[in-house]
Amino acid sequence: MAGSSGSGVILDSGMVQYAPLIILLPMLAFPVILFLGKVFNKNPFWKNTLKEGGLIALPVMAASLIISLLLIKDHLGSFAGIKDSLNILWVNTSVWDGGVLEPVTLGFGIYVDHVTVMLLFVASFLCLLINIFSVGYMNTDPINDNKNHRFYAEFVLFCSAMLGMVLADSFLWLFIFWEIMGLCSYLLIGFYYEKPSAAYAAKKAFLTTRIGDVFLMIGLVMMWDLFGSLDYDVVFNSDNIAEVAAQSSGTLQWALGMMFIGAVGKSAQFPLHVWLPDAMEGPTPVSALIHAATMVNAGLYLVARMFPFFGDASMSGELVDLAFIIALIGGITAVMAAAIAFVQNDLKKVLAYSTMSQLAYIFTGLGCAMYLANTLDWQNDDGAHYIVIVAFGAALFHLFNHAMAKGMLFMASGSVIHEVHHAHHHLHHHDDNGDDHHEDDFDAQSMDNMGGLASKMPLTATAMLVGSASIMGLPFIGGFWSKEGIIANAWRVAQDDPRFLIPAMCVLIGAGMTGFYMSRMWLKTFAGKPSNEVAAHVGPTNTWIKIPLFTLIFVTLSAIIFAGMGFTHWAPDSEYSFMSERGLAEGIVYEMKHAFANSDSFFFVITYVAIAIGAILGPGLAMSLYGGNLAEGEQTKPWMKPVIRLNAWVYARFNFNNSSIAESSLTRALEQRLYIDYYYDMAMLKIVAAFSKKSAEADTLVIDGTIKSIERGSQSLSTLVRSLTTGSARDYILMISVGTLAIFFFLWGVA
Amino acid sequence: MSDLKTVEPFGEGFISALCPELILFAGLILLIVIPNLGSGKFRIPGTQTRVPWLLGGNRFKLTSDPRLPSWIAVLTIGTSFVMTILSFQDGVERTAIVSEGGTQILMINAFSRVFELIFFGALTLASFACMNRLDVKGIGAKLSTEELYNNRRQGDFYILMITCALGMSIVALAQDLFVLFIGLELASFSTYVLVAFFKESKSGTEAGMKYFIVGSVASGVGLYGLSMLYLWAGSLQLDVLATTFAQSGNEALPMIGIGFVLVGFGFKVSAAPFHFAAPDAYSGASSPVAGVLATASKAMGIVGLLRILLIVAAPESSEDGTVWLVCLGLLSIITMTWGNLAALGSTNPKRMLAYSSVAHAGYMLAAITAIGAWNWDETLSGDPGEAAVVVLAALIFHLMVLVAFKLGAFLVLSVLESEGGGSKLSSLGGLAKREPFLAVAMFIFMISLAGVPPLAGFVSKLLVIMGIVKVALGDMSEALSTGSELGLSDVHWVWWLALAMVINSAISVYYYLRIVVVMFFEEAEEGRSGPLPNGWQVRFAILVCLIATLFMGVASEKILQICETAAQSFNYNWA
Amino acid sequence: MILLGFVSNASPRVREGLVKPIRMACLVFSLLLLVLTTGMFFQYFGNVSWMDIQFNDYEYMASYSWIDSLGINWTVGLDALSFPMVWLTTFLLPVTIIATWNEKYGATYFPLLLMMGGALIGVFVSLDLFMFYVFWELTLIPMFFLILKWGGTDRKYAAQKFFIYTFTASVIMLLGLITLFFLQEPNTLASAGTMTGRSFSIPELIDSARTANVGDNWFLGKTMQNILFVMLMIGFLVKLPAVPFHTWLPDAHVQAPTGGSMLLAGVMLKMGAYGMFRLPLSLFPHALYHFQLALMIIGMVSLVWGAIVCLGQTNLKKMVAYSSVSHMGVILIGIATMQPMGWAAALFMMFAHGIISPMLFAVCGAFKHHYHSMEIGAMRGMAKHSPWLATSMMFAWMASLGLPLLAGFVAELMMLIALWHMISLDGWSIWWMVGPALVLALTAAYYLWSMQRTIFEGGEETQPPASMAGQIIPDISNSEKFAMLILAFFTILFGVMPWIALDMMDDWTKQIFEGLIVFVGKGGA
Amino acid sequence: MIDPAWVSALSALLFVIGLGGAFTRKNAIIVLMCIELMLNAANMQFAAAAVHHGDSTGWIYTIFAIAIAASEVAIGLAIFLAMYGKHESISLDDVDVLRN
Repeated sequence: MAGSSGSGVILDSGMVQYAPLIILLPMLAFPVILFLGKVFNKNPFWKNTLKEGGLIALPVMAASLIISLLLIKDHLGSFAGIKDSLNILWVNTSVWDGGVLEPVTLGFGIYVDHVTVMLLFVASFLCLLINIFSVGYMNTDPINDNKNHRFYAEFVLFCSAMLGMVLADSFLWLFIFWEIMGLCSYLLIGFYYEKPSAAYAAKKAFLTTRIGDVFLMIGLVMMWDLFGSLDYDVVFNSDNIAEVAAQSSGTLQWALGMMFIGAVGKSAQFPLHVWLPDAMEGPTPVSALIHAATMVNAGLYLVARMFPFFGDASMSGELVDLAFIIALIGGITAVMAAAIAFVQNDLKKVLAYSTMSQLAYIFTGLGCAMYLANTLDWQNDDGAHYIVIVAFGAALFHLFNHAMAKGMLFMASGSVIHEVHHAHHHLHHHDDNGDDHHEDDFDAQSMDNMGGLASKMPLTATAMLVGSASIMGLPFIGGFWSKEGIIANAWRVAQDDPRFLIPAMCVLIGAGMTGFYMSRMWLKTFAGKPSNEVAAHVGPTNTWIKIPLFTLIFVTLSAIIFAGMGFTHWAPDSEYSFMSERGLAEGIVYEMKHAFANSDSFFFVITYVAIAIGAILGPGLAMSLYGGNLAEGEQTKPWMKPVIRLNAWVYARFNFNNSSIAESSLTRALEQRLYIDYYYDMAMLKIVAAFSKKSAEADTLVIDGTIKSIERGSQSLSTLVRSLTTGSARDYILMISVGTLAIFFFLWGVA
Repeated sequence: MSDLKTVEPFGEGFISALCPELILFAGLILLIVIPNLGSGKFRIPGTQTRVPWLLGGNRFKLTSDPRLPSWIAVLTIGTSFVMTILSFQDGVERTAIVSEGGTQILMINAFSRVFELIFFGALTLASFACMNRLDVKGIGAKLSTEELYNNRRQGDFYILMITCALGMSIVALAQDLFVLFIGLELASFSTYVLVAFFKESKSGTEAGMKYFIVGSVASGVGLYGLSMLYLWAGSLQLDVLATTFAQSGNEALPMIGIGFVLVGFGFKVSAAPFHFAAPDAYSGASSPVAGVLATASKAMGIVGLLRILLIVAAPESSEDGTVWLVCLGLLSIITMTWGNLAALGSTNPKRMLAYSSVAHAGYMLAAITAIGAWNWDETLSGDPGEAAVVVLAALIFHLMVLVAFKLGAFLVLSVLESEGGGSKLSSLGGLAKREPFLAVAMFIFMISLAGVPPLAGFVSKLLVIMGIVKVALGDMSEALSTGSELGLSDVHWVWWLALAMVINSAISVYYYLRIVVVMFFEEAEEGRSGPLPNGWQVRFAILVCLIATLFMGVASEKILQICETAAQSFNYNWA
Repeated sequence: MILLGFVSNASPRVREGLVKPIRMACLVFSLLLLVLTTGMFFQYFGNVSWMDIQFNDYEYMASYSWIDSLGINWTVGLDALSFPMVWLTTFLLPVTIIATWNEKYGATYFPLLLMMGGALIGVFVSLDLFMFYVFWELTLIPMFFLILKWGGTDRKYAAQKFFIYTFTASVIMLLGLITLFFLQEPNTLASAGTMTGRSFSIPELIDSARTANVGDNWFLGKTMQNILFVMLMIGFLVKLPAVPFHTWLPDAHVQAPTGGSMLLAGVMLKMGAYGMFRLPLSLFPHALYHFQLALMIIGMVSLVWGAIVCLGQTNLKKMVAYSSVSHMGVILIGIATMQPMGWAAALFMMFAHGIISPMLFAVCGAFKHHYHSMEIGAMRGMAKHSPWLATSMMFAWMASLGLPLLAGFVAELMMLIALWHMISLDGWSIWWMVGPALVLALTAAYYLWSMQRTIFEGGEETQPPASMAGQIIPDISNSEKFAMLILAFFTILFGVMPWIALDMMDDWTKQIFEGLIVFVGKGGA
Repeated sequence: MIDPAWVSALSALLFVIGLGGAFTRKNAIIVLMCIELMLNAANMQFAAAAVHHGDSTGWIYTIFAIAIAASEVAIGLAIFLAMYGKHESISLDDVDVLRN
């Protein structure tokens, strides 16, 4: 019967026993909000005071964040990872191992190390901020009225799953929460279910990630077979890895490779990237949270979790190919997504491709770090150790930076869209009751309908600016620190293994492309003159939206502080403590020196090349094509003035006609997303759907047809048999005689 | 071998021994006399003095009651039935009626008594059901109920019923093949006339003619076979024949003789290809009569087959298997498949039941084949009697329960027939709404015929299959338990008969279910939506059949024991 | 308690015009049964530990002689194999009654459901081959009528096909059972019949099989094991149903009423799998090894073919029916892995599918009820006017496609692990993994595709089918809501806490595995 | 005295003629006569066998068989009459209302 045993709680930290609450609170909030919403729908108190559940979700998320922070506090110091603080036996069975029956248990527990803590912070922090944002965004749009409880319910369920995935103590539970995230993503993308495009996008997102998940599941199964368990405890154990390595390192590589495909699907990398742009059909908070800041990081998290395999001495040199593939996929996606982002006019789509591209950077970084860990004797050699840790750390740091920046960017873009929409509504529909939003073709997300908003929405523009700068890797801001690390490490590896030249080149070129499309986005939206009447009437945004934007601007700008504190050294679950031994100021100086005055001349050059491409060439080109001065009389905040002016200057001086490029077949291909979606759809329609249709017919005609023809055959046989009963007594007598004769001859023969 | 009591005709103990048959005889006389009682007076020749002698003239009120003959018949056959049951009270005393020379003519034992139970049971129910069944409307003549009731043929009908019972019981009792043949002919002649009883209709006469003429040819062949046997053995006593067969059974003469006799009985059990007249006869005859043909008459044929095949041409008397084994096996497969296939497409429920009865004949032949196959392999010498008893008990049980649901089904049809339907599938439409009791009963009968548990039909079919399988496997179990490796090739081929049987049962479900579907889920035909004709008697008979079907399915233990006793008493070498 | 089967068969039959009291009586009665079995689970009745039942040991065992001369006894008992199924049956009965609370002709409908339940329980509790077969066939009759009377337009064909198809298979199984019966050594078993010298008792048969399967000796010899195995499996595979014997299922499901479908998919299909575990697996280990590949192939084909055909369906209920075929493939594969884990997966799949599929069909039924059509795409934007139905549908669909933390996932995961383990242990080709992998994706594809065209879309003008133009479309009734909620609750419960049922299944599979394979002392034949 | 074997042979001949006639002739009366032939064949055989075995029961069988044959004719003719009344034909081929 109930065979659960709640025993085995190891309390290494006071907080960890509350860790399950981080997951449970939002999970319990899910049905509560859903049912309350169902019951009290349209109730004024529910609608206005509780914001249709938004204010139920908020304290829950805050509680999760607080517990997370307390948990993080316990683990900020040098490594104090807690493995398996809790053990619930979930499945309890046994397998036949060719001679003995071996017991098998699949259990659930909490596992905390630095990677966990880092992502836990990202997730719970952004969940809370975006929750705040949602209240400002969702509840002020009449289209969402009386539906928001659904949004908040799915939102908290998602948060629960995300946090669960981070905290889980085994690949199995990682996968379980991973799938639930997938469900939430599906539901939230399809939030506006009436729109066929949303329905299509939701399905596409789920299906595409599902394909990756299938591989992930197979990878898990393979790994289970190797280790007899999926618990991090067991699979990360060096002895176990050595044992597996001795038997079948190739299989392990395959297993990890399969799992990586899962990560590719979730993090929207080539070739399973097609779902992410479409996923922008969901409400903007969803895009911000799921499709930029948290869920898409799950794939990265999964790959990061594979680090112990790469880093184990017994696997040394065995997993190089996989590391290369990870880096390569990253490199390809980085360039491809950036290229497609060039031609997007939809604000959110640009960000989506940017997300794809940046995640690809992280993959490349991880791949390189994995390569280094796998080839260098880093556990014994201090120098190598430093290199590996920093390479890994850089990737994780970029994850952190990107999550913050992209979350902010999406929220900011959401706020832009929101206000543009309102302005449009105000202008065109002031005479009717405002329910009909779909009547005209006005696209509030298109950058063609914006321009010059810097003066109208200063905070949003600032957030956008900071975020873009972080993503572009402008020196000193946010992502710069991590991106430089990734590029440098890619080249470091490329020196060692020429194959890595491809991803290394990719990330370098990608940096420039990032600079171009991010600048283009900002400039088209905020600089220049309003492109139409609507954009001219956009007003500032509301407080709920401002809070998270404000917060995140600071977090992004303070990346240098994190870097200085030694984030990159701490994050990869090393023995480094969070506050590096050098102290903050010294750390910052060290980082500065490391970045701008690298003693190694090769990396020195690479750094400046990257800066030149990413911070000067890319933005420069964008400035020459887009933006310009604000409209007459419009003022903006002082910190944005230089940017606008610079833009105006470049725009005036270097503007050139790019129509030949804009009309080239390459551009068209990019606009069509390189036809990848098209071919996928065709494959689905022409091959899978057609084949299944044919199969369904075959099932009816052949398999069931056999049965039916047996039936028909026996019916006609019946007619035949009955036709022998002619009705004439003479024939009956004849038959008797025949029978008699037959018996006669038979017995005659016998006798 | 238990004690055998011998009784000479009209000697001591004769009356008690042959009690049921004598009751029948008495009933026969009564049936002839009583309806004729009236105010008739006899004029003494030469004078004008009329002495009332009560025969003829104006009938009394009581004796002119059209239901009187049926009551007499029902009471007579019913009493015989009860007497037969009573004889089981303390085990049937094994009694032989012998001639002065000491040759056994009739043998009373559990076997014959059980068969008499079958005959009497079927005939009682049929007579009872006919009580309000003869007022047929619409078949040919436009006779009103009153006219029909006053028809003298009421008496004739039940007289034929009783003679039929008498003939059948003689078949069951006979120890001499010729006596058996005479009984058979007595019963056959009665059934010929019963089939043709509705001479007002085309189909009635036609059915009678066909049944008669084909039956006569078959019995002609059979009689010729008997004469050949007689020529060969010098006697038609079963025991004499058996002894002689054991010595020189492999000669052509007895073989062909047995083969010809087989034809005669084959017609009675309606085995293919001797069954052709049966569907015509069933559909032309009134339903209760068809029911009798399908149950009692078939059982009678089976008795004959058992006697000739298992006593005379006994497998134990031949060296390596029985010569007729393959022949009968083939016959059984052809019969069951033919019957089922033909029934599959039949749209006349009576013909369908007739074909299903052909199929059932096939199952029974398979069972007999199995008995013949028991000592097929000398290396595996089991206890042959044990297997034979199982099969035979199964066969008897099958015949017994067949009375319940086959006759029951025909009786349900007979109710419809009273309003002129019953010969088309569609006339069953809406029965569930018109009279749910009949529909439910028919449903039970149908799925019992199909062999769906836990009804009698399932148990009986299961038993037959079990018997066949047991024979087929011999005592493989012993060999297997010692670790020898045996495969399907070590199983006797009669096992495939069992397979054919189960597959055939599966086919048969199709047409049985069709009737159910029509009854429950199709609308009544035009002009058939009203209530069905009255008549509690036929419904009572159906109820009895229904109860028996259910009872013998769920609580078959007691009856099974009776069948086992009967099977053991069939051949005392087996017991 | 043990005469559950009897009791529910004796439940009130047709009473015209007494719909309400009969419905209530049926509900109360089925609830009583549920309370009874749940009580048994929590050990209220007697000291039963479901975890410690030894192989071939049964709880609440009772035996009465029935037909002595044949060795037939009324023997019933429960073990960890049958108990979950019995519980499932008693659980589904009230749920089905509630879900189809307003079905027409209630006076016959609800008793028929109960009768069905009685027969099903009978199958699961019987420990006598004869009894087992009797109940096995008895389940056909109420289902036949349920389809015939309450079914769709083509119900006559479907009902007959269903009946004949499964009947044909089971008579072949019956012949196998009888052959097995007469292959026993005569007069060795305690309950042997006086006339036949053999016994129908399942425990005694299993005991003797276990004693005989030692070393190189096999119970009845290898060849006979194989023959009997095939004969029994024909019956079970058709019931399951496995491709290519599955075509009765879509017809039956599409035509059957909701309640019938719920019970059919929920419990009746599991009879096949249950039978496999109860008989061939327990009796014929050699044959099991011998036909491992065949089982695997059939399982794979069912799995993949079912899923592919699903994708090609435009009829919602047909799609769900084919998805059942696909899921039953999982059970077969689980069995064919020859791993205790795979068997436990199969058992849990039986259980989980037994909760999920009734919900699937309840949704289908409600859909049909609302829109008078089962065509996918006939109705879009369901979420707008029928949020309850849409939510239930989404939940059921997600559960069926194996979303983690819902009941179906555990079984699928365990099956995959066991399968891969077998592949690597016995050196099978890894291509065997392609099937399940493909199906995981395909399943998602067909479910999502159908949701996209039903729940989603619709836009401003939600499109009711032409036949319903102008009508106001109501959401599902309260009783349907309630039933869905219960089913959803248990789907989550067994998804989050699978051990409630899984532990005893694990225990049982370990027992049977030890009893059969380890005991023989080898891993293969 | 004639050897009984010859009688048997004759009876076999009669039987074959009877059987052959039964399924070749259409007229019901003639078929009935053929059946009588078959019965007579059996009677002759019984008689021959009785002589052969010197067993008197054979004669009894013969007498009984003749009685049976007689009643058979009676029944047959009666049925044919009734049939003629309804079908207006005694040709076996014409009477086929019941078939299949």
